[in-house]
Amino acid sequence: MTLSVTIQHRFAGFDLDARFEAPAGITALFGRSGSGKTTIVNAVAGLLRPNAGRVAAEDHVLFDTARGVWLPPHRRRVGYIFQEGRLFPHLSVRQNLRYGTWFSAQRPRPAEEKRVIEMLGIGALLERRPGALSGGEKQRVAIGRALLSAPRMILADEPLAALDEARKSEILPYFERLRDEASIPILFVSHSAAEVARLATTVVALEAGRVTRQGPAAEVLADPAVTPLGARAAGAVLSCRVTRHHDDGLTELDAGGTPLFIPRLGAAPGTPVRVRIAAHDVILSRQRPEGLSALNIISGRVQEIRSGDGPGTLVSLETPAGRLLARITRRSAEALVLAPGVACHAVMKTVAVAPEDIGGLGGPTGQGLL
Amino acid sequence: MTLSVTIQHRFAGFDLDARFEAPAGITALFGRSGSGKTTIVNAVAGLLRPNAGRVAAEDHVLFDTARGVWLPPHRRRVGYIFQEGRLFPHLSVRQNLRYGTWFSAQRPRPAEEKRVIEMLGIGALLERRPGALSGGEKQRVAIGRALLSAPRMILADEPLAALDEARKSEILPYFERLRDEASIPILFVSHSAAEVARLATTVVALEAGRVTRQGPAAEVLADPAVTPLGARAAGAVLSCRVTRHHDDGLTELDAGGTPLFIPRLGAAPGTPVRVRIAAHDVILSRQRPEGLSALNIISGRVQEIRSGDGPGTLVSLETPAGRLLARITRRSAEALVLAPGVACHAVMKTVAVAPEDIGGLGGPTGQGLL
Amino acid sequence: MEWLGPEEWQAVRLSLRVSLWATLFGLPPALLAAYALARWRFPGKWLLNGLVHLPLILPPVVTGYLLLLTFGTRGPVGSVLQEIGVVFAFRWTGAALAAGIMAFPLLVRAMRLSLEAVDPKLEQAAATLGASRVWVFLTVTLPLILPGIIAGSVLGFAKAMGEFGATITFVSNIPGQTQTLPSAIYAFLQVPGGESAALRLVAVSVAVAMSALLLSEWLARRAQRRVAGT
Amino acid sequence: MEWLGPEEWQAVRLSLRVSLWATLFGLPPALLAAYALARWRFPGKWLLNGLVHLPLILPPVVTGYLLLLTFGTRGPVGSVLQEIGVVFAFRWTGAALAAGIMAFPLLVRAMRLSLEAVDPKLEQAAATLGASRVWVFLTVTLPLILPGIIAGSVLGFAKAMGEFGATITFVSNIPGQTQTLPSAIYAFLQVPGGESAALRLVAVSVAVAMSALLLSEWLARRAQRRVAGT
Amino acid sequence: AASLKTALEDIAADYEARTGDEITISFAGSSALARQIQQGAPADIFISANEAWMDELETDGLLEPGTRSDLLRNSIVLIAHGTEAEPVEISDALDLPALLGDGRLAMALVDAVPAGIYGKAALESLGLWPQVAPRVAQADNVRAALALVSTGEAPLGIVYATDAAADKAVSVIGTFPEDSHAPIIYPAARLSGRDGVAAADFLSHLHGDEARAVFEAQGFVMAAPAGTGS
Ligand SMILES: Nc1ncnc2c1ncn2[C@@H]1O[C@H](COP(=O)(O)OP(=O)(O)OP(=O)(O)O)[C@@H](O)[C@H]1O
Ligand SMILES: Nc1ncnc2c1ncn2[C@@H]1O[C@H](COP(=O)(O)OP(=O)(O)OP(=O)(O)O)[C@@H](O)[C@H]1O
Ligand SMILES: [Mg+2]
Ligand SMILES: [Mg+2]
Repeated sequence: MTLSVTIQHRFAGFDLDARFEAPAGITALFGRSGSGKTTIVNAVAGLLRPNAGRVAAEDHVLFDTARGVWLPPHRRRVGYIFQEGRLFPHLSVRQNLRYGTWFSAQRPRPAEEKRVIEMLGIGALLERRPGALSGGEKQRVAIGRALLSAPRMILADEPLAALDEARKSEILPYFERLRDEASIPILFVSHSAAEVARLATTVVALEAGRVTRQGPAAEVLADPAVTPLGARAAGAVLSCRVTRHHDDGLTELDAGGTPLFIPRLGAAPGTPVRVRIAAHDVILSRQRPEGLSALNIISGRVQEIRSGDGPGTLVSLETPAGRLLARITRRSAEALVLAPGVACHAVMKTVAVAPEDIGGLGGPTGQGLL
Repeated sequence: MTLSVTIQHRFAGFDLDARFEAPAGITALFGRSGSGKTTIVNAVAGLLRPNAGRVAAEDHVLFDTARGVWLPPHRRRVGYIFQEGRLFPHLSVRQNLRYGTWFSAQRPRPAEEKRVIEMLGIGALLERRPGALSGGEKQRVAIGRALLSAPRMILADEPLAALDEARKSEILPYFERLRDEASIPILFVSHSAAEVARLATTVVALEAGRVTRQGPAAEVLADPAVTPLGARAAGAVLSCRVTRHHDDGLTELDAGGTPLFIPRLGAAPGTPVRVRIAAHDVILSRQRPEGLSALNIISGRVQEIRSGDGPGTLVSLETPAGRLLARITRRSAEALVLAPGVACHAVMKTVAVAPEDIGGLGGPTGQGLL
Repeated sequence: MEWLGPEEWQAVRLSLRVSLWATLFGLPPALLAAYALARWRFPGKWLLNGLVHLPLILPPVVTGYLLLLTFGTRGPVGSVLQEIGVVFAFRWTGAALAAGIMAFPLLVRAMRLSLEAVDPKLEQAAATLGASRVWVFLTVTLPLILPGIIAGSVLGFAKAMGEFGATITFVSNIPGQTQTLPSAIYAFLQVPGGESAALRLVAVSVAVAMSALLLSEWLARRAQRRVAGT
Repeated sequence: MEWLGPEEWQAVRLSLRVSLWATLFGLPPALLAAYALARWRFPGKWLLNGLVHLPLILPPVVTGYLLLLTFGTRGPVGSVLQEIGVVFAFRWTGAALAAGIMAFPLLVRAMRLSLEAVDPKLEQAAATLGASRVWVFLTVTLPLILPGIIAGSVLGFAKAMGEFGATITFVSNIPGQTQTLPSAIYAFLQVPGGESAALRLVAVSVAVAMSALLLSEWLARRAQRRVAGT
Repeated sequence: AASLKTALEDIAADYEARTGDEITISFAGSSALARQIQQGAPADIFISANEAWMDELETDGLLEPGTRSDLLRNSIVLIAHGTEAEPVEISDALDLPALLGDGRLAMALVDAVPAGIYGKAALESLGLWPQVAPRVAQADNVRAALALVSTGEAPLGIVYATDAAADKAVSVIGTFPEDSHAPIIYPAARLSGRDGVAAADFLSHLHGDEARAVFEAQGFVMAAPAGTGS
């Protein structure tokens, strides 16, 4: 189900004019603070009536100012995770979580509820009221509330910003499952390149109210010109398949014929997974390096070299596993005499593939890698 | 000025019993969601009256339940950056920013105000009211308000969580300057290992209301046993000195005799800087590797090898630059036949030293490394 | 009790009944009016606002007189209602009507204040979770304005307990039927030597209202605590 | 205006003056009482709460009578005040006092409701920024409860405009001194055929109060808009 | 009329005990009762303190023809605060302003309430009115006027003899000559359209000797049983 969004809105001093398509899966809205992400999400949810625009999920029109269509928020059934929680202070955590099911035709699913509560680690808080929760706890309940409302679409406005890494890596797989199993569109606002890279099917980059870049995650994230992401966000996403699990806690993937070792993944052999390899984590070498602790070496051919005015250079490699990006210093690029067409080897550590950089079913089982 | 904190407090279902010392500089409170960070900060600020405890900055006692001392919040002069903003809705952004100076004996310093406003990028918002700000904008104003109140102590509760990377890297140097120039203690709550590593002089790790580890940042962060940090937080902090700036945008540092190349830093030669090198960014090799794009190679000797039950192994190296941590797979450790005393080489990419991992005066000038 | 005659007890009971009914029946329309004034925009809003405040502005005698003209057995509304068996004139129901009308502005204002303090963001959140306007009101707005409803009810109840001018003008002062505490107090004050009897009734009146007050405070504190957590 | 005699005009002016003063002078003590009830814990709290509501509970005549006993020239308070030149008896000041006391519960309740809706987190934030209790109140609490203060004032003003029983009992009805609009209206209603004259005065009274109402709504909307942003 | 409360209650109790008929009495101001009767109050007998209201009802055809009679008479007196005030002779030579000093003369509303109307008429016929007119404090009923003198708020007042007699804190210093004002008559009448047998019996009982004893004990004077007309 594709969500097509066209929104024009003016605030005093801010002008939003965004148009993008969000295909099935997770569409990340990526942009600096104040670039209009929340405004867009609010319009999709029906909480803000934009000056003009149209939002439709296939032929289900949420609103269309040209045709005078305006579905009220409660009939849009979006699961909105607000940037600021917005829990109901007079209801217990449990009641907050169930709130969305009170108005839904579907029966609440206790198993699903249990799963979400466990994932969010809020089992001990169910009888409390939001006033007695910590910041992160509030945010987790807010996530649970939205997820349990049986929504037709999820709008997540920086849902994980207040959470610690460990908790994040417990929640991310859930979003992945939503992305892969349910076919509902998910708009996901985030500042974290790693989060976006791991989750997003599609990335929409916003700058001062305009869409500067949109497209499949692998493409957009590989483009260093996408300003809001910053240089550190550059990276490539490789589509792999699980080959086997080794006894020493590693999982071997098949990336277009090349083996790739990553920390143990809870996915059966044969399962497709996405692995993001950040450009700054890749080391290049002309000869095949020997005796390094790094386990992953992918051979390829230089496709393009881009230099900015900083000390860095972005090298894209054509490999059997797909396009790979490496950010190295200009000095190194010169020392290695890199040029398009030159064959070279990309070295990546196993563990440099961070848990949140691995997508797919389940996520890594080895929480602490040590 | 050292802040010594002893706090005992009971909430239904939660028991806080924390005791730590926060020496001059930034003390990071690090712990999972719900571990009691905000509770501690609230007690220090005087917003929560703990069941028992004592907080004193040298001989300036903020409270001491044993002696019945309780300084009201307004006489503690803490610059508290709240987890949830708490801007005054009836005041404009400018009035919010100046609020703290209304009650201060010191004259407001326009130059300082200008600097903070610029750093936070809120110059265009000054006449707005908080109701018309985005989430990140609110948080920035809240930071500015606390900083401009001429505090004797700063309490920052996840101040940067809602901000994008680019904005963060503009604000971090400011905290560094506060840390290094003003001698006020700063309690800094954060979930980000990189943030903590960059800023913290001291780290206090919390778990379920208890302090599990405290000490100088370099030490605590190098300890993989500090659970809340998670494996990915492991890393070492090297104390270096700027040697020279190269034409190709690189800055050469001296790390105990070994040259280290990092993206251009805006610091004069001779300036001391702290560089955090995350354990998962280090590759080990028995022979000195040649022909790699990675510019930084530090030689040392294995000091200790620790394995958990995951696939990873944490190797600490004794090098002339100081202790260095490398996280590699057990498989690699075995392949390289690493053992304590074995000589080996640590390989790090230049650009793997992320902007927020470099501390010191000024911070890197090259925002986009490309 | 010895010190209250049967007729006086009757007045106490009647006053209680009248005040309770006035408050209970006043609540729903007051809530509606408060909601309309706080949330809606419509052409005659200022007029509604004025009407709601009218009983406060007018001397009670005038209000009572207007009630008599409207709801009396010969009045335009009263005569119609009489057809369907609803009689206000010279019944305790009339006293309740008068008290309710006099208390109305107080009910409305308290609820309106509370309504205006409700964070619309919470109501929006409820809407995104599938709650229609009515459900949002019932599950979010209403619980959040509970303190206002309680406060309004107490004010209204107290006012109803003290109401006199409109009541006596509208339904007269018939022992056992329309003689509320204030009317009884008034009657005692009209005759030589009635002061001490009046004083007794004043004491009863104050005691009843104070009990209601304490009860309401307790209820409000509970509602408050629930929202504040713990 | 032709249709109001000079004495009636006097009553209009006097009513305005009385109501304004009653509201203005009632505000500070009402604010204090509201603050105490909303925020403090102290032993006699229930008593204060009861006292505040008393004028609502008591029939106005009783209130007026109590005022007469307390603030009359021979009353315990009145005789002391007289020493320092403050006289209430048979003066418009006495009418203002009576109106103020009758309006007091309404002022207090509106402010208290607003106070209870103020987020203590904002006040805490102000305290950490160096604001003492008083400053927190002046710079944060007070601006945030402005809608409540306005609402309370309107209620109080309207009530003062309509107050009659306590006023006439306390300071009687002296044209030009203590004859407010409601007293004049009452007088007209006591004689057969006085209805039309009473109606004229009612119209004036309603007009004045409605203007105050509209003004207050406008003020409240402005205050609201400032907080909501833009 | 409210001022008959004690007497009528005693008479009614006695009558009930004797006949077994139940009597319900509603005490309110004459104007309120008259208007209620105009609006269809289910009353059988109306006793007014004021002939004007009885006239009004008679013109409206609401009285049972031939049943109106004068029931009681009263007189008005000049009272002073305190027990040992010097009696004065009430005549055109009376120097009221001197007696008042800088105090006020307490009366019921001089244009609206019967006691005030009679008092004003008396003062006018004696030529005293112009001197004291600006010094008059008008209360909404005669009991409130009495209270003003009783508390010492006003040094002098004009009230019914019946009220003055019962108050220990005032002394009667003079009675107004009967010819200085229209006779103070409390007319009574049966109302039309009601089943009149029991009512007629009670009305005649009111004129009877048992009732006379009670009324006179209260200080009233029985009016000569007369026919219709005022
Ligand atoms: N008023 C309260 N009543 C009961 N329990 C509370 C109250 N406030 C906080 N808690 C509990 O105390 C614990 C510590 O809360 P605190 O806010 O200090 O956590 P935190 O470390 O700041 O977490 P976060 O990172 O999520 O903000 C949590 O488990 C929370 O549920
Ligand atoms: N009610 C309003 N009135 C005027 N301007 C507004 C209003 N709400 C938002 N804005 C402005 O619109 C712009 C976009 O706001 P929005 O909340 O969409 O940003 P955002 O991308 O979500 O930022 P953040 O990451 O900080 O939450 C901001 O510049 C903000 O100041
Ligand atoms: Mg936002
Ligand atoms: Mg917290």
